[in-house]
Amino acid sequence: MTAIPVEDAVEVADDHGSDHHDDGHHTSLGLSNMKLAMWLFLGSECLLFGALISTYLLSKARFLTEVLAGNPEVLGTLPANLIEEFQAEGSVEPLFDIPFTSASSFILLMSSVTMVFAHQAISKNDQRNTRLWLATTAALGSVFIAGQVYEFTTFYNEGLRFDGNLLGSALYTLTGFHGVHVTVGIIMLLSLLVLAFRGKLNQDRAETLELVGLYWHFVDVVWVLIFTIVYLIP
Amino acid sequence: MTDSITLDSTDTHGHSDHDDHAHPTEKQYWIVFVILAVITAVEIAWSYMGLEGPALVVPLIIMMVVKFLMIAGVFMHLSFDSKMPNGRTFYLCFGAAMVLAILVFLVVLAAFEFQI
Amino acid sequence: MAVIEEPLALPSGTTKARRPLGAFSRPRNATGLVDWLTTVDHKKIGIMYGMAAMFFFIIGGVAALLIRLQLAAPNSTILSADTYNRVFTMHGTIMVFLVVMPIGAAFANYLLPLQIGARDVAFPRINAFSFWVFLAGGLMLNSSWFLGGGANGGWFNYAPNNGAAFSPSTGIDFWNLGLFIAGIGSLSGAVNLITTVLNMRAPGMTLMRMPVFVWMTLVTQFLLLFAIPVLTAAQLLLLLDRQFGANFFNVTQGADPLLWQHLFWIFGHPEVYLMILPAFGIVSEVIPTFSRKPIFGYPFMVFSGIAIGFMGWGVWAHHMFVSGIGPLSVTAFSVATMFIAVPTGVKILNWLATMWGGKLILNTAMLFSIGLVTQFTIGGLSGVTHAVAPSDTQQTDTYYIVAHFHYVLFGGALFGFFAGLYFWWPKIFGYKLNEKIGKWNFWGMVLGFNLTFGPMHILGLQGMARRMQTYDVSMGFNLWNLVSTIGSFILGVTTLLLFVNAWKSYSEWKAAGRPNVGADPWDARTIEWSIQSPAPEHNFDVTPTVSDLDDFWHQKYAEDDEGKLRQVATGDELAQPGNGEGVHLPAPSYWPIVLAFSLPIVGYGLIYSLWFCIPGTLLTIISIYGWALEPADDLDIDDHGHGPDQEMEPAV
Amino acid sequence: MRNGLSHMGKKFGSDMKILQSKPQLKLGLWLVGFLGLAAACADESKPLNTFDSDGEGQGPKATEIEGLITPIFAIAGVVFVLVIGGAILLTIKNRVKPEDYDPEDLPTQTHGNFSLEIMWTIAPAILLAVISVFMVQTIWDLETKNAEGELDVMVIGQQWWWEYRYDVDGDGFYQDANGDGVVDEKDAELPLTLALDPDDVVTANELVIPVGQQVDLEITSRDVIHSFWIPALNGKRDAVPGRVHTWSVEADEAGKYTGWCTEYCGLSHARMRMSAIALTPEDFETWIANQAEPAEVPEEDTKEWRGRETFAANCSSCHIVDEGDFNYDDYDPELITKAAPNLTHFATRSAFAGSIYEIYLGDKDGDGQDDTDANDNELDVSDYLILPQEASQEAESSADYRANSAQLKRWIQNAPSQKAMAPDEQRGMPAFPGLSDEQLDELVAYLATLD
Repeated sequence: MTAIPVEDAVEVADDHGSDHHDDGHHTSLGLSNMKLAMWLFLGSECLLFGALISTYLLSKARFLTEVLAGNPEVLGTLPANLIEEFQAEGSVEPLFDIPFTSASSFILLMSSVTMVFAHQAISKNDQRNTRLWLATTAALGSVFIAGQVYEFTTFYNEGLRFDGNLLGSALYTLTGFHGVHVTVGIIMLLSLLVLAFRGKLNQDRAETLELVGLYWHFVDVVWVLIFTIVYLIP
Repeated sequence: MTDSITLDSTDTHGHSDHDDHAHPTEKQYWIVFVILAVITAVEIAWSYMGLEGPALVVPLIIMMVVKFLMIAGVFMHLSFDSKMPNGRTFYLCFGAAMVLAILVFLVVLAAFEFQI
Repeated sequence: MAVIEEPLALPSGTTKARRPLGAFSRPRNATGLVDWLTTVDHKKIGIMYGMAAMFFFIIGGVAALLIRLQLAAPNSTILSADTYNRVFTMHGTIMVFLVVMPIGAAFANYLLPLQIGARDVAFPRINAFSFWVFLAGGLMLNSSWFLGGGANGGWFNYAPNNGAAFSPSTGIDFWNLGLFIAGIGSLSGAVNLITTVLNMRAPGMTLMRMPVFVWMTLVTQFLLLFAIPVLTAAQLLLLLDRQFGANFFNVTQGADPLLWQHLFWIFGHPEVYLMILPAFGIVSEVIPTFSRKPIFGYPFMVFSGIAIGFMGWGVWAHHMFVSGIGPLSVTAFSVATMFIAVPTGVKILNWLATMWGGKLILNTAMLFSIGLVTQFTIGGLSGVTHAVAPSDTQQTDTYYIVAHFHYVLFGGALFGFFAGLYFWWPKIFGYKLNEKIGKWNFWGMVLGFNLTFGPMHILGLQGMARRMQTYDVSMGFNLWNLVSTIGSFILGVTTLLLFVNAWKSYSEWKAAGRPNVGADPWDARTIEWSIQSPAPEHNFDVTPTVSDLDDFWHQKYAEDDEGKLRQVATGDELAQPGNGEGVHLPAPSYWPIVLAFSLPIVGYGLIYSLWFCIPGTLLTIISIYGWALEPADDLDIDDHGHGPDQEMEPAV
Repeated sequence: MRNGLSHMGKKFGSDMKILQSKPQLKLGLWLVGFLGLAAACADESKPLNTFDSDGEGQGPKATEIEGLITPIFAIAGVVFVLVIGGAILLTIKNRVKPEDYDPEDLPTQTHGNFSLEIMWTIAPAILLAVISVFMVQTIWDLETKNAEGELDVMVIGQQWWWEYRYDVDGDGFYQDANGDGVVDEKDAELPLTLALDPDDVVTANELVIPVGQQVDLEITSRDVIHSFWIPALNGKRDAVPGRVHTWSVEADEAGKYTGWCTEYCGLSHARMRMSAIALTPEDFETWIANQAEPAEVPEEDTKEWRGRETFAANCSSCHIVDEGDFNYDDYDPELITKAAPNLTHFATRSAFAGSIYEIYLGDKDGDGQDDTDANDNELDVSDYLILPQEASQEAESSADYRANSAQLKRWIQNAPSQKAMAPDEQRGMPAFPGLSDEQLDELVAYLATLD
């Protein structure tokens, strides 16, 4: 066994592998621990959203079948005009306001771009732009959430209840769960912003921002799926 | 998992992973964003064409996948990070989960759809 | 959940760390109980995992004995139908989630860093959090015993029987939320351990030089990482159904109850493999050591483990052969299930081939390992017989299945864990367990185990269904049920011999003045034996450089001029002295335990009153920020080797 | 000794060989041997046996399953002996006594053998592939259905009993759910109701089938998941609410075949039993013709008449006795959740309360001989079922005399004390503590007329 000089071997366990200027830190794969962990976490989120999207697709299909067959239990949970529209179209499309949702999808997509700009800015240690882009991203995310709140109230006013039928339960759960993820993302962005204004978000912490970015893009990607699967293919 | 065995290189001193190697430029980000926006517009237009069945669904799914790959590849730096030594570990962690999620849940949906 | 917040754990960078508020400081010079509550040392956490699992093992064991007592004779009235249903549900749930899984986690925590030559896991605080949140979930689940009775839906908890309409008591809410919370621990643990294995190996420790145990744990953690979220999704749906009136499993609204079964078993089948694979890893370390030969076909052992991990995802519907999924699905899953027997068989044969031509030292650890090989084979063979779907239509939900999975989980996983305990006990505690009691322990367990579960094969084939509170004389099950009950008490008593052994061995060791057991009491093969016993807090004085599979063994033995293997050094001669000078260790932290125990408060709130959720959520948020803003170290302690100008980073 | 038992016994026995190397445990071994012997001698009947290779008293489906699994058990047995035997031999042969231990004396260090390992990867795969071929064949065999127009039965599970609806008119529909008097596809789309297709018959607890004829079942449930299983006739199939699963049973011989619910279904899962009674085709025709008849109204002011009054006052909010003028429209739809067995032909059945109690005791057919010997494999259908022509031969009081009336009364008076139920949650039968002994007598007398 070759003994390595103590200085090199003292690789403290709390190394989280953010990018350091010294060469002291190295990991077996040459990747940072935090980043690897983030990707692993996002991987497990795939399964979570996969399960929820499948649940939505199944629940919606079962709901439509019952509506078209005229099951009184299901029809009793919806206002008559919605039932007529569903039965006429043979789909749940009449519920959705595609232009509105398209706009909010666009806003979320936009926030991904501002997020990468924030990361670029911090890589160059450009404090002003880092703050600017972080704030923009958080703001765009908040607009998306506001849009979702508005959309939920519209659904509610149209007569779709969370505890009424399968469609209500599945739709509110899937989009709401995504909304919770966006909200958590916004909180993280705001926390970073606070740090930035206190002058504590410098180049050394580019990776922290990058990790928040990864999470943010993931949430965006999930919305790409939800938008197509739920709204465009009703 | 098999991939990473050939990739394994504990003997090489790893570098910190993202400071030196190339990331997209601001311009490239804008280009990607414009492409994404255009695809989204096409998607929405397509959904208004009044098509049904596979003619509606298949192009939408394809466009969805393209968007997905662009965001993951460019914004999440997957296509750049994976060029680093051992960067394919990211594919391993995330890709395995993606593939798993898609396959498993397709089987579930198929089992319900066809009841066979 | 906390994992989401990870990025908030900000490294302080070049700015000097300071204490934002007094409360955020790290515990100082913690000793005694506070030390254990705030520790981030993977070894202490591993020990706590083991102890918690043993505590739950006793609860689950008592439940098992109650079940057997009730079934000893026909038309017995010891337990009412309601109590019986709760007892068997809790037995299954506790044994799966709070015993077998955490024992696996205990070994993984203790051994992974030692076997790959690391100082600790990648994220020590998350590691502590994983344990505490598991414990919090487990305690919350078990609090249901006193708060209206345990869950009564079976450990699989099929919809719609798990809905508020059919199970209005709170038992299933505790089941749901308790496991939800424990699941957070499994998930964060998986992220942590995978990162550790992939990223923190000692120089030269390539993937194909890792001990088989490390490999099996890596596969296990990947299974956990991807399986737990599916259960979490199912539990979320159930939570919304029960607490907020959603309709996911409401059949009158057209819901399909099979959705729960699919989600549950997509999680549940990988779950089976993630319970058994760590035990496979353990015996893959024990058998070579005591056969004095390298493991036969290391690459095959590794790849068959990986293959099991992959194939484990394609067989879940074999739990649903009779649930009406249709003949094509049945065919596909049936064939897939048959073929998962192949990699498992490879493992069995490779263990036998390792013993072939070896010089076997039959101590307790080795006996338990051979016990696993033989008992698991029985479980594997009965598994193949009901992978055959038509045959499964007769056998499923009978005692044949009960026999099968107890042979797999008790005869397999637990025997493996017992082997591991006897094997690594000196490394963990510094003294060996008594061999004589150990042998009684083993032979008693083999006898009791086979008497308990062997007859269940017969009962199952004679048509005795599972989850039956009682049966009739006319059904002809009397004799074997009595035998099984007698066996279960033998099994219970002999299992307890482990605790007797631990206590007696410790007293003797203490009475003898705590003699040093030495770094390498078994002439073992892997690098965790190159450090002192018990393992020093900093693990390795110097990070070892690895050049071989079973590196430590190759340092002890080398070929002489005639090409004959000779011992060139003993383990104790090679061992590191355990001098921790200059090693910097992460400081302990209050936040993992605070964050973990804030979650059940939210859980109780969801069950009893949503108002109660508010303090719970607040505490959660405070803990997350406290965690993120915590300075890297107790600022008042001199950290050896790191000057104040050097960066101090919070261990995440 | 039955084969299933002997096979498993063998497995169990050789497993115990591991103990022989330890003399102090010989006692345990003797114990096992003794118990095995006791098991072999115990001549208990095993009515639910699934592995019974003499094939007696099994239907063709169960026989086919057993034909598939028997060689697999044999192969598993061989592998078992080889692996376990190998492990024990290796252990004994290669063990080194602690006093002989020498750190210098190392065995040959084999690291593996690629071709050997490839072989034992591929060989089991081939073996399993062969088994798969036969298995797939059987899976699809078990799914074969009768041609249109043959007898179909809808099986409905409910906590904690079974209902059977016979599609007598062969239209494929079982209910007139929307109450428009026409039974058509629209009704099939609707959820299960109590309303029956007027041309069909309904019964509970035991499935009556003709011998030698495959009967296709459409299995579903009203509440939670149950599983329908008569081991001697076929494997099991779950009854899932909202889904209809097809499955079939066939009996080669007349007789009674028992089973129980095998999917955990809540409180009284253990007391949700069932049976199938196979009748000769002629008997079956008689039986079904009788089932289609409405119940007779007893003469006024008799004991039975008063029992009918009590029934109307206490029982009829859940139980139906169709006297020919029953209008399902009058039925409160809320009561669907409380659906209870249809009692129109109660006295033609052999069991009640989810098949846990016999309706008739001792001398079931009134021929002066005790019929309770459960081991009597020479089944006389009349042991189990009171067919109308026989009942008419009996003295009026004899049915009452033979009935398990004490248990029946206990059941009516306080059902939850006999079988765990949750009547407060609309699951199971409530207690009727207010009924006097006299009323119970009259009620039982009335029930005895429902044949």
